[in-house]
Amino acid sequence: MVRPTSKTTTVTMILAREPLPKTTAVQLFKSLFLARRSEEYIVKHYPENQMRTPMHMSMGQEFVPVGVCAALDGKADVFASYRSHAAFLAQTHDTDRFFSELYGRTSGTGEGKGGSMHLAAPDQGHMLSSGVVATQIPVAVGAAFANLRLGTGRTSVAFFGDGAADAGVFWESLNSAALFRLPVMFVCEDNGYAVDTPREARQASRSLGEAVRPFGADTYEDDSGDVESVYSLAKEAAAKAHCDRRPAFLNIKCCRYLEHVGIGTDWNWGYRDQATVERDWISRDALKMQRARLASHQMSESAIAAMEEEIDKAIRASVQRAMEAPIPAPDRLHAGVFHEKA
Amino acid sequence: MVRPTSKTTTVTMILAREPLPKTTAVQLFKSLFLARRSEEYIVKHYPENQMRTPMHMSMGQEFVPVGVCAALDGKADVFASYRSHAAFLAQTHDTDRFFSELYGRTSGTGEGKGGSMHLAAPDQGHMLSSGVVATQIPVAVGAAFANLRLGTGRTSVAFFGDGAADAGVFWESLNSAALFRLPVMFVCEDNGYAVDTPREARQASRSLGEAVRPFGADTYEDDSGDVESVYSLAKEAAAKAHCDRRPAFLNIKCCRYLEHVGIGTDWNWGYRDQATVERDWISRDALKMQRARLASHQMSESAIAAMEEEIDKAIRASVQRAMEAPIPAPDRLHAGVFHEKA
Amino acid sequence: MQVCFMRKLDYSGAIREAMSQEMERDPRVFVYGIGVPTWSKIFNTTRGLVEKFGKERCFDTPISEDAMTGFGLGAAIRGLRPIHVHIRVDFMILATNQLLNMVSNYTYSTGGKLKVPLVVRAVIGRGWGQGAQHSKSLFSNFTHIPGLKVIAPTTPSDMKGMLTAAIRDDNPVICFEHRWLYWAEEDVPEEPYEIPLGVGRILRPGKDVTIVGLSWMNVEARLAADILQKRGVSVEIIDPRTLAPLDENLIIESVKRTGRCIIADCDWVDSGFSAELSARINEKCFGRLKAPVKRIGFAHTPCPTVRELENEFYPNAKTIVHAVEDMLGLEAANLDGEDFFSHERRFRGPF
Amino acid sequence: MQVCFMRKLDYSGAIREAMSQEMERDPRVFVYGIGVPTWSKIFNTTRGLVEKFGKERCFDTPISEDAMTGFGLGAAIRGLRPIHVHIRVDFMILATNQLLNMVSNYTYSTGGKLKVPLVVRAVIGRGWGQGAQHSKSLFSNFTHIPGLKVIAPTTPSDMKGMLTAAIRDDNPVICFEHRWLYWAEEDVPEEPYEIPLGVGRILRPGKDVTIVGLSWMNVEARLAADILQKRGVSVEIIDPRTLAPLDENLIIESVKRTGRCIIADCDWVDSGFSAELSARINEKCFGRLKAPVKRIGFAHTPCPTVRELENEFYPNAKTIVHAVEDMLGLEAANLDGEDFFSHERRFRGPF
Ligand SMILES: Cc1ncc(C[n+]2csc(CCOP(=O)(O)OP(=O)(O)O)c2C)c(N)n1
Ligand SMILES: Cc1ncc(C[n+]2csc(CCOP(=O)(O)OP(=O)(O)O)c2C)c(N)n1
Ligand SMILES: [Mg+2]
Ligand SMILES: [Mg+2]
Repeated sequence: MVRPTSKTTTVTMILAREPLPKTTAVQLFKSLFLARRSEEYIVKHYPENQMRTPMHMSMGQEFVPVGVCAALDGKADVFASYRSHAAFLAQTHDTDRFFSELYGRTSGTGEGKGGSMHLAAPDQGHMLSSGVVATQIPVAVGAAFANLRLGTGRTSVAFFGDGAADAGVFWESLNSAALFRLPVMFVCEDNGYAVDTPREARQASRSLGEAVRPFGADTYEDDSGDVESVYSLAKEAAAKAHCDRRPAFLNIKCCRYLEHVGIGTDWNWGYRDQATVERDWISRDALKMQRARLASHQMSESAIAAMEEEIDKAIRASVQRAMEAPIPAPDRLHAGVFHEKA
Repeated sequence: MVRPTSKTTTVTMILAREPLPKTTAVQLFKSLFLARRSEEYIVKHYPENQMRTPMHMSMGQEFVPVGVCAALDGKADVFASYRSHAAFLAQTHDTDRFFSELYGRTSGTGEGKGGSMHLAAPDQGHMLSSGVVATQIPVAVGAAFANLRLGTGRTSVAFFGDGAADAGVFWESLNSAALFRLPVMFVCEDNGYAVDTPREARQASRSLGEAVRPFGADTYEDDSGDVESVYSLAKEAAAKAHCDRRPAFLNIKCCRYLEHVGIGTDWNWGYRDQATVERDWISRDALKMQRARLASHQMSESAIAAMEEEIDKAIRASVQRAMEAPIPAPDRLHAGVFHEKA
Repeated sequence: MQVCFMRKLDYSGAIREAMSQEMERDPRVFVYGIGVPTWSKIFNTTRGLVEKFGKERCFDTPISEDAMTGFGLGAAIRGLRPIHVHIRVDFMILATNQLLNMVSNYTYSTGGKLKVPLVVRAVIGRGWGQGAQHSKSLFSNFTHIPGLKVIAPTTPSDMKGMLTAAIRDDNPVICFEHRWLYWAEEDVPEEPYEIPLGVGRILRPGKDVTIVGLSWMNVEARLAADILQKRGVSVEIIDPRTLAPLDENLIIESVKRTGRCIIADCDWVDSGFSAELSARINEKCFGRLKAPVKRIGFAHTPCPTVRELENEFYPNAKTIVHAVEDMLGLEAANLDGEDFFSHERRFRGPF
Repeated sequence: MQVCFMRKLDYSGAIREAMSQEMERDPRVFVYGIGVPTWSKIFNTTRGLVEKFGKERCFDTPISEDAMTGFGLGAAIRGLRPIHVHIRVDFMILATNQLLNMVSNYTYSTGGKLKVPLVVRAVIGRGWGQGAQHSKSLFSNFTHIPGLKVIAPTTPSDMKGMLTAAIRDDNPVICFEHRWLYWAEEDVPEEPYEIPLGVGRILRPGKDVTIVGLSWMNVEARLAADILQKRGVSVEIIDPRTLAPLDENLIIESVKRTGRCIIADCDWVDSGFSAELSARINEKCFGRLKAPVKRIGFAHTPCPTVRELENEFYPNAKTIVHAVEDMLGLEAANLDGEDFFSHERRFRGPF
């Protein structure tokens, strides 16, 4: 269910309600599945202590980057936070480099130097993820400026958590983007918590969108938990952003299934109630919903399963390749501090 | 003319329209005159190069701090920017320490170490003014917290320019004050420019108040240029802030008569039009208006002139004392880096 | 006769106890910061405080380090005694403007009128492959600034006494805490006590070479010293404890005695605090040195994530042993049989 | 045969010319920052640029240094070559988070994939009684950070060549400009040229003592050298020009020759860049020094406003002369007849 808060109200609602074509539905499902299954492999292998990097899992939230990145059809420059597994995979589908980086291998996105919090595939539009809250946001604004100046047609997207909106630089970035008339997509993966501190304990505003709007962005809200809804919203928002040369702010409610960092759950922490989370979110899990939709598109269970198996196989192969890939030699420590002229 | 933007609409308007009692009118006039005349002495003496500190003149804007400080009746903790001559004098009326600091004398507010941008009389509620845009704002929030905790009954007031609202820390401070339920007064001396860059070239929002409101502050706007209007507004805002334990944001339109820094005018810079400024602002100068009001309170011209002469004399004496006061001895350089236990 | 009750306490317990006792003693003291009352309790250092002192004196904040530092300053000059906690110094970087432009000169610019009893705690140290944004120390970025006191205690008992002193100090104190030290345990007096800031400590007396250790590197230095002792090398370890103001004499006297000095820092070497130490030692021990002062620290690269490069990035006891060997012209020993510290024995992710 | 056209140009002109020529040569270069196209034109260094290149390539910004630094980073990694200007380094402090946590490690953390051709210009230097918030230099806070290049050219021709090189560099370069140098004039080639970063310069050859000068202090060093020459003391002045990466050899070779070294910095001494220089010189010239390396810099206090204390705070040629006298065991000369630099001859407020 979409609650649009900007002037694009009607269009957005119609778009969101129109069923997407089957090919898109399948594409979204695959991308969701890729992110989910990849993280399931992380959960499985992390205890082996070969991926020695902090894991901020996307699980539960994948539909946000999956919907947005699909809507931008590869023509996005993605700036994400440390919680960027899903954003990386949604944008690049590159499980090889992804797992290689988590395993700290030369074949990784940063030859093992970046780790989980610093994924980068600039050639595929995933810029460096960042581990300091909100730091990636102004960078997205600058990239939008470059993209506009150079006429690349790419859309700059900043993914961040609701916690980033606590930070002054978020508001500075928003203001600058509006002022410079840059079509930046500010996408808040609003899981309601910064670690275990709820938004109400950090932000006095009634709603984030309400606070953002006067800064000169079009604001959109979505609490559907539905990847197709996010997809449609993002398409609409991007089109409007480019057309009006105005930033868009998308506040997408979502739920982090696992603990803040790590592969476990955190029901015992006491800050949220398992039953409520299960009822409100896990029961209508985006991946599950999308899988159900495929059935309504007349896809047989076996066809879906085959698709899943294919993706699973690819991921397994990536994990295997990563585990077998070479570890950077000690002398790589000093390489790449500065960019060397080719 | 007051354009209230918060829920306090009616009360404010009524208050603003009720004429203030004569004693208050006189008090406000005196305070305005003190600030204006003091700066006139600065203009006169600055070329002698004995006040060797950058001068960010309040001239034209004095009615803002004068109104606010009078409304708080001495029970304010004032956090001001480098443009704080008027705020300092409105709060302390202490021309002795003021001029001594400008002249760099041991008898100054910081024994000459602070200068024009760093005036401080904490014993009188003028905390240290600050030269880095917006830095004083969060400090006011912390002081409000302390005042509340310690039950001092004092009101924390941050004075800042419209430029400070470009800075992320302003929004962080606003959010924190609302979140922690602190009755901070955020007073924007909105002269429309940061140096010669107009607000429209720095902020994308239509109005600052509109952007501030969703953060959880009551917002007030005033473009009357009238010290009594500001006084009433501040009284109202402070009462509501304390009663509701909510921050208040006052956006007071004003005009800087002189150049950004220095004692000259800047009509030749080309960023604003002298005739327009004279028509819109100088013609309805707050000091002049208030003087006229005294007449309507049945004060004779000679009584007013006598009052002025008395203040003038006091200022002249302060200037004289400052010029004759001792310059800090070289060994004072190393004193006071740390606070020494008494 | 003064009876002093001791019991084993770890470093995080020492921090907790210092804060708790000071909060009891002085109602103006409060502690705040992201995650302080919730979550990890900042490596257990804030455990129990919110239960004991309530939300008014132990609270969480928005992710607004800049404003929250100004907030601390404002509370400090208006009568409270805040302790602001950053779970990593890398996040304290967002407070740089307030710390450098405001906190450090509030007292000076008011001609000494305002006091700023503000403590800022910042965690440093290696974690679980944390990479470039969660690995800095930045001691020198703050020791460079007049008006800030900087401490980095190593032992639990030093920590308790120095943090107590810091809380009672009327000036801003930045306290660096290496996360691996949280596990360190020793006998710590139960009652509150102060260890004055600005006084260093000889952690281990020796005569052949002085190692000036910073924070965690003192632990590595002790390991190194044990190994070297077996080969007849007597190492003196000096922990400055307070970096600013520095107890210069203690160090100078030691180096004059031994004639040799190695500075073991857990920070980058270039323009690091080790540079300041080296400059001073060279100046004051001129003509008394038997070998050039040697500095040990991080490799001059951003911190990589992958363990194998991380191991190259971080110095440890081995680095120190080899530096001493080099300095004394000894052959490099085979260290295979030695038991070095590995954090992997203590924890395995995720952070 | 290469003909090289020269004409007198001042330091601000050199900056302007370097930027203008690079903007002409490469449409990806742009310059931005608070007041860049308006107002003072940043001490005239941006004069004419907006007229010539338009608002898209020369523009003003909100007072949002933090976001505007991230903005430059984003533009840089996406194909442009930004020059971000801060009219004071004290305001660049608001950019610390982006510079230390982001800009410095974007290349490294991507395994060298991303380049960051970003120049950040920051003005330093004494003004008109500006006090604690408008007087810092903070060289070492940035030379401490791997992944940042740091330059501080002294002469107009060095400035033009090095700024050109910085703009063409694919890495982040912070350029410190002392405001008193804007008045310096000399013959500067008209055509664009590069002076490679990381190469120091002997500003004046000599044999008795080496002065390593930073930025403005080279001017003071020259004054001091002239005075000392009259007394038969031959001073060598080395300007590192680039602080990171440092041309260490040039300095080491000089000090080995003279056996004496004074480092003249316009920054605080404690944990300043002078500490790094001293540490390296002491290490590499071990046994070759005839006297301890001496560091000169700001007094270790926040900067006061009043002129008389300011004069105590800032070192100048006199400080250097006396340091050399001390070092050589000469009697302190009476310097009354000497002509020292005074900014009051050049300007009188208001800033
Ligand atoms: C500037 C900064 N302060 C503190 C932290 C520590 N920290 C890491 S993640 C996090 C919570 C962020 O919450 P949110 O932005 O909502 O993202 P989420 O983790 O929910 O995806 C915090 C406080 C940090 N990384 N950066
Ligand atoms: C963080 C920071 N950036 C830049 C400056 C330089 N500067 C000094 S005053 C000023 C303009 C501020 O405008 P405003 O806040 O509206 O105050 P006004 O001068 O109009 O009273 C600027 C940009 C500064 N002091 N601090
Ligand atoms: Mg969140
Ligand atoms: Mg203004």
